Amino acid sequence: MTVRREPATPVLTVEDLSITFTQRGAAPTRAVDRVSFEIGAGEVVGLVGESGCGKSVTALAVMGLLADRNVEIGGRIAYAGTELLGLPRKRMRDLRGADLAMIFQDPLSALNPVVPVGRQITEMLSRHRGLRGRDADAEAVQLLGRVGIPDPERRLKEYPHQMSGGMRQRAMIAMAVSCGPRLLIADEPTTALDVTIQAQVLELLKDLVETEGTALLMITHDLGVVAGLCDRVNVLYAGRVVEAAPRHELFGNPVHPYTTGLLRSIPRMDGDRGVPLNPIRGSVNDLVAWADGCAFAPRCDRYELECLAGTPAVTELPGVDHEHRCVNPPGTPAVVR
Amino acid sequence: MVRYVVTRLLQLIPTLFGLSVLLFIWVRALPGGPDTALLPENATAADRERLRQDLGLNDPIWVQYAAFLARLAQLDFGHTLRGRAVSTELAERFPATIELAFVAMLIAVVVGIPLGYLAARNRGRFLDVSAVGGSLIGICTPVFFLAFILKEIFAVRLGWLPSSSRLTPGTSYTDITGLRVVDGIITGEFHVAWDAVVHLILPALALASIPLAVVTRMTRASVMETLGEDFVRTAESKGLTARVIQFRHVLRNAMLPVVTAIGLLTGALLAGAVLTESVFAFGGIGSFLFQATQSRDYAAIMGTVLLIATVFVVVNLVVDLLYTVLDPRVTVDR
Amino acid sequence: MQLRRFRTTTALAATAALLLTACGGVGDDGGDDQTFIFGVPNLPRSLDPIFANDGETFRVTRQVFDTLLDHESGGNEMVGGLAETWDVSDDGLTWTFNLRDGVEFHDGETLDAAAVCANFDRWMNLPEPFHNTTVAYYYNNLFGSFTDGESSTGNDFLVGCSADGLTVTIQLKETSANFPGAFSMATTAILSPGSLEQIDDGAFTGIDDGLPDYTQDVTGILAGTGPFQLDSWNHAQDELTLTRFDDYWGDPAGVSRIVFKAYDDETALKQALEASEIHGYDLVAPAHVAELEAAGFQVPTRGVFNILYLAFQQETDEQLADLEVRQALAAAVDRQNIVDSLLPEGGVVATQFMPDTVAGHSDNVTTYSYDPDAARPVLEGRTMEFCWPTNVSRPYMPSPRDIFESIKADLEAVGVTVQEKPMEWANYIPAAASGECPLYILGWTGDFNEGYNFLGTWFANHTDEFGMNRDDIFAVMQRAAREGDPDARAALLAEASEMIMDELPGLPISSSPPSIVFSAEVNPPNVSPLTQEKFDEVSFR
Amino acid sequence: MNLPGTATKAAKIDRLAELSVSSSDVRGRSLWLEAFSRLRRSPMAIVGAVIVSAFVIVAVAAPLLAPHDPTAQLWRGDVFPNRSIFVGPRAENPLGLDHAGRDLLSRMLVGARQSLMVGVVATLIGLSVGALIGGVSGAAAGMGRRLGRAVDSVLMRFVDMLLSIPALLIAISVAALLGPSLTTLMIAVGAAQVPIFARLLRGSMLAQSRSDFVTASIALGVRRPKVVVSHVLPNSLGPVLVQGTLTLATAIIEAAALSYLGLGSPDISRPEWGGMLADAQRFLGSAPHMALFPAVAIIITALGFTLLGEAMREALDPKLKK
Repeated sequence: MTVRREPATPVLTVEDLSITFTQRGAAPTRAVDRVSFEIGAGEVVGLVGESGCGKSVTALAVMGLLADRNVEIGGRIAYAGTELLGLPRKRMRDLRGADLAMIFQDPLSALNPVVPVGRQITEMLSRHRGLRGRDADAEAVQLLGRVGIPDPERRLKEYPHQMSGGMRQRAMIAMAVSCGPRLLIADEPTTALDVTIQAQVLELLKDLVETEGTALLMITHDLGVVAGLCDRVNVLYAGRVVEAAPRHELFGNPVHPYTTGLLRSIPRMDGDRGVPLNPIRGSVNDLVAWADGCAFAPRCDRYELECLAGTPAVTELPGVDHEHRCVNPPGTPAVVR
Repeated sequence: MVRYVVTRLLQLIPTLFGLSVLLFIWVRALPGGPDTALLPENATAADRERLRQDLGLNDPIWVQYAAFLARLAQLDFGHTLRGRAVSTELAERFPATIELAFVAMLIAVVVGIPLGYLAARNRGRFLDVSAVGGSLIGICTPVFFLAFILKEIFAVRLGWLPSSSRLTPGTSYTDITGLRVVDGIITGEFHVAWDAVVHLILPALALASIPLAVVTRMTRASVMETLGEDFVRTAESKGLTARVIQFRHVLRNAMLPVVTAIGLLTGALLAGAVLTESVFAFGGIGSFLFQATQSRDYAAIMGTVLLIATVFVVVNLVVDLLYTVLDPRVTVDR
Repeated sequence: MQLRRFRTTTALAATAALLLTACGGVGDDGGDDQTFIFGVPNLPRSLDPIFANDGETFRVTRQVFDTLLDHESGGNEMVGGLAETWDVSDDGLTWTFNLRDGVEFHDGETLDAAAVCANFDRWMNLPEPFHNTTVAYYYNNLFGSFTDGESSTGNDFLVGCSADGLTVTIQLKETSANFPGAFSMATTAILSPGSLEQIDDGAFTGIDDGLPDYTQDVTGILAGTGPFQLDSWNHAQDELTLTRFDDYWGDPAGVSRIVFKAYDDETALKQALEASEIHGYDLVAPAHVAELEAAGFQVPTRGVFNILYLAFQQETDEQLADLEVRQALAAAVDRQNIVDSLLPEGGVVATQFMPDTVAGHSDNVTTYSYDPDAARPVLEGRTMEFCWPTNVSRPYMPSPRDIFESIKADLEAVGVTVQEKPMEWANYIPAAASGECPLYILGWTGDFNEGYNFLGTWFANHTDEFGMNRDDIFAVMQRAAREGDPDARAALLAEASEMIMDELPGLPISSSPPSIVFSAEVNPPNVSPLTQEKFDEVSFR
Repeated sequence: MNLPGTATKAAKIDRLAELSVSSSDVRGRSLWLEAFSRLRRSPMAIVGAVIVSAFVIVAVAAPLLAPHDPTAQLWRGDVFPNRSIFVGPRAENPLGLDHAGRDLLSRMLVGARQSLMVGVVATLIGLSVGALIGGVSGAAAGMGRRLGRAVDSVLMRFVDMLLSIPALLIAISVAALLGPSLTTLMIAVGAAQVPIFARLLRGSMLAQSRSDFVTASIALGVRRPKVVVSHVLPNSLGPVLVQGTLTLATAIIEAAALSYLGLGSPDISRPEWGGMLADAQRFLGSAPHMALFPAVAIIITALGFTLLGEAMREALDPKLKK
């Protein structure tokens, strides 16, 4: 897949990233397969796909949070020009939290249940910004206020289980942005929340990106989230990017049957009543190895024998910054060999 | 909080009441009787009958129980076959068991938690395998045999440590709390404190074997589970130092089940004391129960079991209360 | 918080490591020149001898209190105690004791006849709770006389005691084989009049309320005339300490202090001895004797003064009513093997129901030798029930289980099917006494040198223990019991013993001395067949 | 689609099937099969299973394997305990003789049978009584009516009370009550396990009854007792099975402790390891082999059951699935 170049150095560059899990006594599993994308300052990039497609693993790899053992990582990850893979552990630790921050899906399990929320924020402040005691507390109060938590002084001393889900996620965001990171990764930040809260949280994130110029990597399975937030979208299937395009292009002109399927399975308020939803049949467990052909073939309506003739090549739609990996895209007649 | 404590303490009463009924029924159902232990070989049937009368063994059982309960209310557990008040004996001997159990638990915690933690961090490596293997063998070795072997090797053969008792026989000391080490330090009789410490090592090691194994494995499992928790990943994502992550985030959470286990281990510890103390003639309530069992000393057995059960329940109450401090999610009005 | 905790633990670990390397010299304190530490299975039940009936209590009280008569050191001959000389009237009813002059009690009072009579008066005036063997076993059996009420034993031997300067006269109602032995029993030790004044026997309400405090407390109430006086009793440490009495009438004790220290079992005692924590203990398991001797400990051999027997209950098992069967059983059991492999050194195969050192022993009893071939035709194919006691050790049978196994193997070897009935001691004794067990093993240790003390225990009349119905034997025994003259009594007992061994109500197996051990650093006392060692004879080398 | 170059539908399906790496072989299997397959791969389970099966084989075949009569004092003349003369391992008696001149190897082999019996019967007693109490309690609580809750509460109070007495003390109490015998040993050790099994089964049943599929069954109108029997109980068996295996180890160790306390089986013709060990302790100085072999046998056997039990626990624990 060709890499799109911005004039300025992107905040994050991921190039040909491959992640393989090896386990004694079992065949190695490739979770991420030559994924490439980049994010510029103030840009929001979406990584979309069903669970198990490798999007979270990609995020963890960027954060350097994958275990040392039983994992092989190939390709490169660069943060503002700094190569992250192979960076000394200590340096990586310094970057994490300060420059790269992450928001997790379930704030209840992602927050330490036995440490007050305030403490979980101030420990970051003291680690990366050298703030201690009262100064740190004051800053934490300010942060909590900024993410829209009422009565932040009191909340500081509360434990995660004492807060509502939305509050917890706001606290999580406050924590993530506390040290002014240049790259923020949000892993399904709204999945565990009520719909009304989802919108608020997304709004908050959007606001942060706009005011701070933070680069945001948005990981989600929810195209609705993508539609409201992302500048550019990468659709992942079975560890590979199957389609990548700017938001409007993707929604306006989806090519890959998987993307089409995802779009079709969104319930629409404005849709005609009586028209059934159109979920993608089968599950992500029905696979074909990418080396043999298109992994999506078993679930694809447009499957043809050609789909299984080796790894599908990347096709670039000219002029619209749109790439896909489909052998038999809609709108084209069946490819004649 | 106060209300919670009071409620929990009140809950003790039916438990102890039930326990006393159970024990009482059990004790009266025992074969033989205390009479034989008190009489010489050629005592006549009349002698025996007379003794049974004296001991109240011929009264209706509910009369015996009522008398027992009335005394219990005054902390009077009756008299041993040797003519002393059970409560006096227990008061004299309990500190020995407390001291021993405390040191054993200390060994289990001080060795077990770091060991279990390191094993979890080095899963599958040599340290882990040997810690797990060692603790499994520890659990599978009969305590009395371990005690016996320790004693035979370190006390009898090598002569490094004393074989029995809490102090060298004939040592004079000042008694304040009944805890020899503590007393020795308070009164400045450091040689007594030292002597007591030396006498504690072998029995405490033997007694610690099972708690140590349990604490090690518990810590290992708990740390391993905690390491996989989302909040640890969060902590990592925050770039916190390894020390903060390990202590504040991993250990702090991993210790919660271990604390419960420690509370539950008190029971095992007190039961183990019966086996360990008798091997080392330690003279605590374990030795006392051992001898009472051998001589069918009803009052002594009942008093001791009641004491052990009470201690066990109270310790677990304390653990529960401690839990409310350690784990904010647990509230007292649960 | 956690950090601090971990620092503490490191410090503790370091301390522990230090401990392990630095405690080489344990037990050195125990070797204090003047303190003799003796290990015991348990401490006294009561320091007031009248309450006691067990050897471990008397072991201690014997060092503190003296009796009118005593046994020679290391033997079983009756000698003077507090009485230098004594005499008995021809009818055997008036005993006169001439006390030593200048004997002082631990509390400073002087011994005279009045002091002795004060003790007899106390016993006779004991209130009702004492009138049974539960509380005052020996007094009820030996004397049984009370001014107010009767003894549960029905005994009533004593008329009274009269004092005249240093001369004590004890008047009896009838003769008994128990005299003069009764005057040597540790239970009849003489306490100082001052002690007696402080003891309030009326306050004793019964054993279920426990013993009076003074019986287990060393508060200066109890004063005797012995070589040691009570010093302290530490219940929490299971230690009872005696100190030397400097005004003792005899030779002063060789050590200034004795500590009796209780251990939970014999193995613990052995290990404490090996670890130099104690200087000696009694009732060494036979299996440990050779081991201890080899390690340089002193195991002096005692004279034998007990009997172990295999009882044949003739009424419970009809087979055993047949003399031929009883004789065959006697021939089937390899008693020599039991003595050789299971009993302490000095043990002998018994020929009758008393050891050969006791007056009344007969050399003319029928003996039975090991002859399995002769036993087999009689016993083959028979089935017999055999009881044995678990978890107990007695001076006459150190390990009942081993002895039972040996006998069982012998019986099986001649074709008997043995149905074993293991019982706990607490059940065993009543079961044996009530005739529940056809075959069982039991024994007896003598209180003093008197054949009747042995034979009278079993064969004075019909008992369910043996189910023997021989009125002729009982008649001889009754005459022996009433015979005041020791020699005539011995002759009667010898006659009875011969008749008994013909009847064979049980098979006497062995007389074996319980072993006592001392560390190499002490000069041990003369060991006594009656297990009445005098610890004032102990000194350090 | 009959264009040249395009394949038939059947060919397409075949090709797909050929290349499909779907992981359906994992999905389709039951919890038990999956647990078993995990068990087979666990070294802990393998070591445990080897020990346990060796032990069981020895125990069952003991009379055939024993070279001598385990109760006959065949070499009585060679052994003199009172003179510290014992016979250690030698050609004709590979493990030596005991203090009465009996072949120790034969006694160990026969002892395995007794120990297994004590372990199995004790576990069955603990399990059945505990399961009865726990099952009734759990079912009663699961039904949720007032009576059910009362039954549950009374039973659990009782169990809690038992739990507040350490297991060994319960065993001591029962053994003292019944008098020493092999049967007593089994009952005593089993009784000590009753509260544990009761709690376990009740807890597991309650957890199950709160689970979604039970709620669903009830919502679908299945009668509650039927739900308990057909859904809750079978799913509670896993932890009980694990505990049962672990209890076998505990039983063997606890039996030894009771023997040490003098509450073991006094039956001489049927030796049991714990009793042999306790009895041999007095000869430790001169005949260490007498204590050593039973001790090692107890430790290894208990270890075998523990390893197997732990491995089963891990295999059945969905949280540890990877």
